Amino acid sequence: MDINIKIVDQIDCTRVYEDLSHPGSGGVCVFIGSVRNTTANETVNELFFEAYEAMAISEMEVIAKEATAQWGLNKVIMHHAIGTKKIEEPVVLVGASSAHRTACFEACRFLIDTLKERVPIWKKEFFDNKKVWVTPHP
Amino acid sequence: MDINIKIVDQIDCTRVYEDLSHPGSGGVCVFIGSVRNTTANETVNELFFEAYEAMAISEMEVIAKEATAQWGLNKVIMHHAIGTKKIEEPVVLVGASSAHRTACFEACRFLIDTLKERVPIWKKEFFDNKKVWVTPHP
Amino acid sequence: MKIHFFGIAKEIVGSSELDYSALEFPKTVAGLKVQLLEQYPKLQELSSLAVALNKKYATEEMELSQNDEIAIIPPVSGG
Amino acid sequence: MKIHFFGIAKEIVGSSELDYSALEFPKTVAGLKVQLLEQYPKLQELSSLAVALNKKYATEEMELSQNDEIAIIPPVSGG
Repeated sequence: MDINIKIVDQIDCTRVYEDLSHPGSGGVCVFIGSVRNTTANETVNELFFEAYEAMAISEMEVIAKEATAQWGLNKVIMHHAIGTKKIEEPVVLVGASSAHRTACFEACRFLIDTLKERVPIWKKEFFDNKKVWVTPHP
Repeated sequence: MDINIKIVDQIDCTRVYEDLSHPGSGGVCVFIGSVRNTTANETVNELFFEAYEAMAISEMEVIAKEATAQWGLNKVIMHHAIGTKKIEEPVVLVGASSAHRTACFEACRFLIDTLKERVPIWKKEFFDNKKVWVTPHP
Repeated sequence: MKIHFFGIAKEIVGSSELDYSALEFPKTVAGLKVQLLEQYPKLQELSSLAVALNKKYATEEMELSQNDEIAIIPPVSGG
Repeated sequence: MKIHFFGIAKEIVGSSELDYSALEFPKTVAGLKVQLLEQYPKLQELSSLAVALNKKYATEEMELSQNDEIAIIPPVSGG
């Protein structure tokens, strides 16, 4: 089991294959979440991310271990950025490395979905004339 | 529509985010296929890939356009390597960039599945005492 | 005894940290939530409000003690 | 008239290219396949054998002409 978890100021996407490649893996699946220029048809200028860092890391570890056990992964990576992020900047990078491709695709989707549900990180959206903490309503 | 298709001697995974990021995209999904050290419990030493290059590129274009239309993608990338590839080397890189994550995950899976079905590229496996062209049997 | 606040909860409370004396401090996670929701009614507008005890999500019946690291977790929105 | 072979088909035929005179050349994709399977029975062992006409998969009834780029596509195994 090889788990690589970080809260960073800037996501580095250039090392992702180095971080996930493994002699026993035939496939690596990676998801990168980035700042989109609109949300609900309004123009977004930038985002700000805040984390409860120690807990975010321990929650990501739980998620990574769960994924490793369920899909028999060789490697997992989960990086999340904090601070101000401009349009097109990466804010989250998750990835899984496995013998066959179905496992890494399913695991990668689980990593990002579960991160979004459980990991204590908050996003504030900056528009032209307002800024709001994103709080999903039921 | 922004489609990036190549047959290369070596896959470069370091530029994947540069190649796929887009101001209108909130998510990028990437799959990298690599050389695994075993196949059906036998030790593999290396692989050799051969392509009918002009047709492979035109087939990949068809697949990329199909995915773009079906999932409303902002960018698509499909790179395949040819020649001799050692264990842990990347051999194929496909990725999709879209507003929301479900689209890029589904599109990325479609890209690799359809590439494996249709694109005229062939793999030879080198074992200790034999080498065989991989020919999926029904 | 300190409680940490994040995101919109920090904004509602007006601080990233509140200090409680040992006396007024509630005994359980449920008690803490009742107390906070009374004191800061705007917290009631959130779709959820979780409490973390020592960096883990806590259940309502868990008991709080002096040395716990306590944090208020409004709806998360990472990724 | 030339036909290109790849992968295991190239190995079975023993060459990456075969040259046909205009006379003996079959008129359709189906005809070409029949001719090749007779000449190289080992090709029958493959799970599929496709023909590409001018860099696109061809259907059985398509007609072949002098200037076509023709290729034999054994089961692909990229990725």
